[in-house]
Amino acid sequence: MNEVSKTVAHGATHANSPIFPKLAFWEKIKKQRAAKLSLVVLLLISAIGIVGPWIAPYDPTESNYEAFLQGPSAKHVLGTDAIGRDLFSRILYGTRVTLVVAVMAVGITVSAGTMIGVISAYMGGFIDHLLMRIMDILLALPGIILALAIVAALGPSQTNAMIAIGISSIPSFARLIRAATLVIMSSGYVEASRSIGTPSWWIILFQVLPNITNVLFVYMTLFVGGAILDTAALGFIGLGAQPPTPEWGTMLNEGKDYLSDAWWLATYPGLAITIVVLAVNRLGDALRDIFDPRTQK
Amino acid sequence: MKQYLLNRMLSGVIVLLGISIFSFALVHFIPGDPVRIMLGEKATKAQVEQLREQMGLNQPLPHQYLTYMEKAIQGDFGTSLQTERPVIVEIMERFPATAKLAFAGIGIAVVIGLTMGIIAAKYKNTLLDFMLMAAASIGLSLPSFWLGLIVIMLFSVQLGWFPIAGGTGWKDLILPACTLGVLSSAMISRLTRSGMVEVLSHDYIRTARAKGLRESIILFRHALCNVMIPVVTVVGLQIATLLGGAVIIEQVFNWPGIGALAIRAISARDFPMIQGIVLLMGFVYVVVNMMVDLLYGLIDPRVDLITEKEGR
Amino acid sequence: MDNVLEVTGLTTRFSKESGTVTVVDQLDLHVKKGETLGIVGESGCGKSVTSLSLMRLLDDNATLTGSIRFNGKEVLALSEAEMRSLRGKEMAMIFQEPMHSLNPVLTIGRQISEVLHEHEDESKAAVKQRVLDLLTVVGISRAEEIYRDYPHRLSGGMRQRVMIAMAIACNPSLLIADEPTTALDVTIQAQILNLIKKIRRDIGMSVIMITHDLGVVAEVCDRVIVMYAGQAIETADVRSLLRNPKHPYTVGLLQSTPRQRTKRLHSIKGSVPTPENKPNGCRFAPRCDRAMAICWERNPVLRPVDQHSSCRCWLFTQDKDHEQESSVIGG
Amino acid sequence: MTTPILEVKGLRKLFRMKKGWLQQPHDVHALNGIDVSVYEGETLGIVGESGCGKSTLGKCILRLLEPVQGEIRFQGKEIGKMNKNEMRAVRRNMQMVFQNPFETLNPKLTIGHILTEPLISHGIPREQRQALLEETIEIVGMSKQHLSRYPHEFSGGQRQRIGIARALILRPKLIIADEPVSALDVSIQSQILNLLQDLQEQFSLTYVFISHDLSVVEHIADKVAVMYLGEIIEYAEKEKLFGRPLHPYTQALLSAKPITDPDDTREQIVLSGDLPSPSNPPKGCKFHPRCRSSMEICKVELPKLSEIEGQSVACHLYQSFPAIDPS
Amino acid sequence: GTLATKPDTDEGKKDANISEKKGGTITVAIGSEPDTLDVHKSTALSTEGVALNLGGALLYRDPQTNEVKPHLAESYSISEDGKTWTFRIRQGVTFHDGTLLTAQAYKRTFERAMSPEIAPKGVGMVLGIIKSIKTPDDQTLILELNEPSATLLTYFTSASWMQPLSVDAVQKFGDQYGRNPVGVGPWKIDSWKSGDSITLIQNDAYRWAPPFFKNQGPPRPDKLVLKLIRNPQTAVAALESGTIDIADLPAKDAKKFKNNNRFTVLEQTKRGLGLFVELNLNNEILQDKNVRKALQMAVKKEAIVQSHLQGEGIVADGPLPANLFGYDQSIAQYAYKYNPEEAVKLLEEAGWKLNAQGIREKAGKPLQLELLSMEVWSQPAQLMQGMFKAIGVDVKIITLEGSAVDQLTAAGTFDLALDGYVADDPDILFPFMHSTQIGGMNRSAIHDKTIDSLLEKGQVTMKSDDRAKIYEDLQKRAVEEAFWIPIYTEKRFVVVNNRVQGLMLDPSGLKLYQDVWVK
Ligand SMILES: Nc1ncnc2c1ncn2[C@@H]1O[C@H](COP(=O)(O)OP(=O)(O)OP(=O)(O)O)[C@@H](O)[C@H]1O
Ligand SMILES: Nc1ncnc2c1ncn2[C@@H]1O[C@H](COP(=O)(O)OP(=O)(O)OP(=O)(O)O)[C@@H](O)[C@H]1O
Ligand SMILES: [Mg+2]
Ligand SMILES: [Mg+2]
Repeated sequence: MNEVSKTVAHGATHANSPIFPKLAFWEKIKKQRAAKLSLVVLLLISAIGIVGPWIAPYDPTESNYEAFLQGPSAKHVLGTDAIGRDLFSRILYGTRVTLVVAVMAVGITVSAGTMIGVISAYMGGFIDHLLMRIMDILLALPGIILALAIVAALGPSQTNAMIAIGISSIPSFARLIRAATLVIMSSGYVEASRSIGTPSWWIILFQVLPNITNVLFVYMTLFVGGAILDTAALGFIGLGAQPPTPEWGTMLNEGKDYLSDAWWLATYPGLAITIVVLAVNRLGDALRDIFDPRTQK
Repeated sequence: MKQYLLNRMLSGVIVLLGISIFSFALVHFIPGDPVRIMLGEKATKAQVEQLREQMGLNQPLPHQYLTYMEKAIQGDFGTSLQTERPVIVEIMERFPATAKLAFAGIGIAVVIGLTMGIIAAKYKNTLLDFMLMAAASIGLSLPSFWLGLIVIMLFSVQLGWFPIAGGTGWKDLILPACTLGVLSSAMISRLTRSGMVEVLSHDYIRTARAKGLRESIILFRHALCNVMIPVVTVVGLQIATLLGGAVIIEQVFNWPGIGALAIRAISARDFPMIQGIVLLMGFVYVVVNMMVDLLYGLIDPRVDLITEKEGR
Repeated sequence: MDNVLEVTGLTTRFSKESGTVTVVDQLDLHVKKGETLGIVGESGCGKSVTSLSLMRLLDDNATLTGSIRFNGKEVLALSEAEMRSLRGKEMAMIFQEPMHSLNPVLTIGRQISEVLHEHEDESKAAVKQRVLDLLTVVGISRAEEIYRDYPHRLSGGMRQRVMIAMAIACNPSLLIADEPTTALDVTIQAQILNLIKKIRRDIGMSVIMITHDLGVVAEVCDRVIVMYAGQAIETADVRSLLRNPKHPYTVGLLQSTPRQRTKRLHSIKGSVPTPENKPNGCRFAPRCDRAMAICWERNPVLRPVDQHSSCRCWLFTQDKDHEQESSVIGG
Repeated sequence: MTTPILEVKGLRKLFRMKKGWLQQPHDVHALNGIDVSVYEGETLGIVGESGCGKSTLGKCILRLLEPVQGEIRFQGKEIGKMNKNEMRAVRRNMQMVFQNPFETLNPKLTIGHILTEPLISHGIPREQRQALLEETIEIVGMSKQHLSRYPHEFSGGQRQRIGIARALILRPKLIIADEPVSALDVSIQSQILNLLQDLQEQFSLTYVFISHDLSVVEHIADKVAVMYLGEIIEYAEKEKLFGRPLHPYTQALLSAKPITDPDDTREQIVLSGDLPSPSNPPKGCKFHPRCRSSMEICKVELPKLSEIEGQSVACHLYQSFPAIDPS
Repeated sequence: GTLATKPDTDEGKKDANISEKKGGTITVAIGSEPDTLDVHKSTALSTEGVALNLGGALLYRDPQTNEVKPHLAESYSISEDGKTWTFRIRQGVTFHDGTLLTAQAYKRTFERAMSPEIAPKGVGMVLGIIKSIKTPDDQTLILELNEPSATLLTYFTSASWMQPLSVDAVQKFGDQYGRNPVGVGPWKIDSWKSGDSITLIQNDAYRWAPPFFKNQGPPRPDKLVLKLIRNPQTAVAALESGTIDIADLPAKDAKKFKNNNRFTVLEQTKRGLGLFVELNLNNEILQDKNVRKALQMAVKKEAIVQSHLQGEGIVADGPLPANLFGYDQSIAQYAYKYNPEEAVKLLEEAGWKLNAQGIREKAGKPLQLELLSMEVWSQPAQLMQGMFKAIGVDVKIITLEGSAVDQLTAAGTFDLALDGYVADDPDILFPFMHSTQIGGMNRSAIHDKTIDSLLEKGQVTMKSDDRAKIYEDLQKRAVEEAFWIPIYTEKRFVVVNNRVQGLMLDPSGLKLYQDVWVK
């Protein structure tokens, strides 16, 4: 019988993708040009987020009293703002701020959303009902209004904006995770695991969680895009990061009054936001394609 | 069917109740004493206290909540602290503008989104598809206010084609509605495309081909109907959100809708107004969702109206 | 000759990211008028791809070579529009999964009448009447009711009947049935097989019955092609195939079927190779008990063994040094 | 054989389909008073068409589903009322092999992990695990190199072997196999059937073997129970049942089974009508709408399982006139 | 006070007499919407500019002489003790609803404003000084005051807050009166679309314009649309596209219209401080005068004027602006000037030493302050933050809504706060600086005997020279103590489309449409 199995094994392994699924993932990323590009862009942007302060030519909060509202020039590559700060330096510094806010907000969403989603799906019954009704209620309040109210309650600041954005997208995330968990829960291997007598926590930890990580990852990227936009939107209505923090949305807000006099003030932060969100979204798309079994031939 | 509607209404009421409690609590945690705000800086402590007493703000919160709800059920949502007009009147004055914007925006979004999605799916993996979806991705990545500002700059200021001073006429509607529409269409077109691509790979499409049907029939009769469920869901959610005010777009385009009212109410700590708006939004959300659910049944006969849908 | 369908050298390739794979390899077959041809083989051997190739229903990444002559026309040379008028009208198909092969959002009536509207110029009322008749023909009693119903409310057997009604709506000369009963219960399977037999007799059409179940073959087929890894390895009339199988694979297949009341079943070692991973010589060699040296080196051709059957095996090839060349198949 | 290793009495399971909040719940009677018993070393085959409750029965025995009523005795002990911990101990001796080898293996875990899971769950000391693992994987005809691989790297047949190894690794007494070969090709199916038979001899296992394929059951089982809509309608030694089926349904089932014999001249009994839905079963004998020998009484009264010459059958034909061969 | 008038264009001059046409619509941008047009209940500043057109005042201030003269009162007299004021109400004045303006109407208006339910919200507070109102006949209104008041007289020149209301209408409309105001003014309310616009139509019965207007009859245009446009950028675009005719714009935006011959830009220096910083004297750090002085010297006000106002503003040295009565011309000599070195020295003296992070600290406590700001002042706030940083003071900006700022300042939980005021009279400093106003507008919590007594004297001294002297002393004291950091006085810019002619601004910037006509 050993002999048999060897030939069988030979037949099977050869046909399929490489030994480690992780490898396959990178292979696939490499194959998708858009994914590769967005990954490179994101890595670059993250790098800027880290080293920005060192490569920035000026202090982002220091005003040059001689150079208010100057257009792009050799001295100030992207120009200066209304109070004479170097826009390029501010955008560089802002990268970190913006990314941190978005990532932390998504962190809140993901941790709470996953917990609620998994628990809801796993426990079922009354708890499921209760949690989902609460999510319904939160969902019925439009995100930005909820965020507005939270910021109004806690006072405007970067941290509070983060919390507000994070909280306001918990319900959608929880629902998505719950749906994904339900699929896993009804899968054969969870049932098989239960038939062996495996305890619940083990099943959640080793059967459910590893199998929703793909989904989690994909949703996460999608939510990061949303979070950056929301951060910017809160900044835009003056409830985000507080001046002089160089957060992109806040910068856009400051620039909106100078659209006709100093186009660069609103244009560059706007572009920066769009590029990052675009990169994140495209990466999310690529990840979804990669992880979605339907698109795997 | 009746039973189902009843069920939905009941759960809708529960959600609304939840919203009312939640918003009531939230509103009272927002710092800023409404009475102080109403009376201004010059008021004395005694005056403030007196008015608090008058307004029942000294009562314990649960008591205040119950009083509020008792009236709300009778259609009395209190009066705005700012304008002293009934909240419901204020909201209803703004609602038509918001509804106009929401429906126009969604209408545009649906037309653009479906067209783009279907074309992209039909020419899957071609340059056209790539370009359409790239456009959609950009649409999803644009900050709405930025796009709004640029649109104003371009079409009103530079070209002078459209007025911008936030009237509520049809001409005023074009820019904000298009901005909204373009932004929302991104999501719809992507959904439509992925839905179409998936549906086109289904066995029944192969069956339809095996029957020798024309491509247009396959695309529009056999495929599109099956794609409508996620599209309708998203459109429903968007309508619900927009009917609660496209806060940012209203702000940018000076549109006199609920969103602008909401921002003003929040900054003025106009508690009854905030509460009224939140409740209205909840109500709209619940109603729209209910209609979406009913639509499901019309679109897809498999959706058993009686079963509870989950994971939406 | 009264062949409805004549296929020679049909080869189907798919281009994939990893290169092209040949899924159907130099397949020859023909179907006489009124005859039922069975195609059997294990999962993944290319049965469905063959049937879809015949209808030209494969995705864009497939390339077809060879020749498919249907009622004298060369199918591979037809334009897409001509192909469309062929499908559903002269050549119809039913699929394995009755659950998924009907559009869930359209009524049964609509889905059947569509075919008639597409291919025949008849008034709405006439079409409806014909659909109702068709439904009755395939043994659906409450035709009026089912006409207005949606697929999800029908059982598997009913749906398969609807599929059949749809396929025979225009009295096609060839019906291709791709595992039409695999997803059904035994008692229902018997009903459906009986129905197909009856309709074939009534309207005198030819049938290609694709299955992996030798029992089904025994029940309905006149002639059988056994496929293995994209190739026909044996073709014979049904009686001689089941009574006197030639190819070791066919033999093994028959012996693995648990029908003898022996304690141990015969089993074929190993598993079917995937299209990307085919052996160089005879494709069955790695699993064959009687494999010889030559089997590992060169792939034999399909050649007649006796008047009833042809076989692709070195055991039945006298001149073992004969080069592999374009094959002539009998049948 | 004194006491059966597994004894099921009057087992009932209904799925309450609660739909809306205010909706009257309505019930699907998946199991309607099932009595079966299995003796050590024996194989009990359970056949029946899709949806008749075979899987539900298997899962209820393992208490993956909670039965509504009835007794389940395993090795003489009633397990229906056991708590989680007691049940876990029982599960060591009672394992399951599932139908779909593709779905029952977690794609994110290596085979080694998958097979260790039961060992950890049942507190097998770490030192013994590796040995058990290697021994078991070889018993099912694979090698220990395979332990570090992921499920997607294996063929269907191999995956089913892994499934069997998982069931076997705790050396249970009873294995419930729910359609273990239905998803496999004929040539692979025979490999697995042979393996199951070998293992039965080697470990004196007891099987409850669920299948819709009569040929497979005929091949492997000692006793066969035929189910129809949540009930056992016939139950006998394999030879008796296949030699002389009593129930009209069993007869139809046997005759509908396609046989690879072109000269087979047996008369086919083609049933009319579809399987009724279990949520809305016919009154009286559930088979009567499709039965050729249906009588008036069949529409009203549910026949009881009664024994005729060592063969149990639930049919009115035999209740009034015992021991008469119909047809 | 100067009245900013639109200089007649050449073209305008030519046919000034013949072409003051009737008819047409003027559209004016307003930056925020009134809460209600019931002037007794409104708490919004934006109400004033609208209500002004609907009403009239007992008195008016002559733009040339700055004298207070009777208007809706034909004449008035104030008794010797200053406590009895007698007004003779003009005859033939009617409300929009046709009712006649009488002394009773005034009485009922004032009584309504003073009634306990309404008083706390609005103008009723100022009227609190009135003891009793008598109306011996239809034309005579006698007010008995508790004490003499210089300020009340100024108040009576306000055509918005102090206008007579048709009490019939008040009763008729009840709660809805705020939407349907009825006054005696040149304009009547036509419609109010929430969040969008308020439309006024000309009152053709109007014959009682103040004498300084050329046009004494009803306004010439038919319609006056007050359109809500929050964002100045939108207003700019709307002006350019012709959607609106008139808008108040910030300096940088107004600049663009200066050289545009389609538009005229009216300029006016605001009376009041556009911006100053209040230092919370309850804060331990800020109780040290040296620290306060150091902060004063750290601020480069010119830079703020340059960036925030595009240079269109005047650096302020003291609590009063140069164009207000009582301004001390010599203030420049003693005011603290920008001098960061000196500031550093002062801080060093006060014991605040630089630490490793470049922040000063004393006894381990860093020199950290919170600056309360509102969004409009974001730029000055950030600039100052940088300036303070330069002398080692760490300032954190907290941007809040106006109402939230009020909340915090009332509670005294802040260190520095940005503020501004507009006023016609130096008495404005009373609420800002008098010790009785702590917890109210006296955010700095100034509790200074000298200041208190000067403020009190200022209120009751009626003689101009004496009064001016009082405020000069006050400025010396306030500057010396460095309670505030005065920053600037700003200019107001009103951009007018040339199709609209004859617009005037009153000293506080309110637009007067009486002489306006549309080409
Ligand atoms: N569109 C395609 N692109 C690439 N490969 C394909 C495509 N369709 C089928 N194949 C491959 O062709 C081979 C034959 O598939 P086919 O569906 O014909 O098998 P089958 O004999 O019908 O099997 P089954 O009994 O499982 O239906 C499989 O290995 C499959 O992976
Ligand atoms: N979790 C469940 N909830 C509701 N109904 C169920 C559930 N599981 C099974 N059923 C119903 O119980 C009946 C018996 O199901 P079961 O899976 O036991 O059938 P089976 O004989 O195993 O069928 P198959 O051959 O298709 O596997 C079916 O009608 C099924 O719809
Ligand atoms: Mg197939
Ligand atoms: Mg089952």
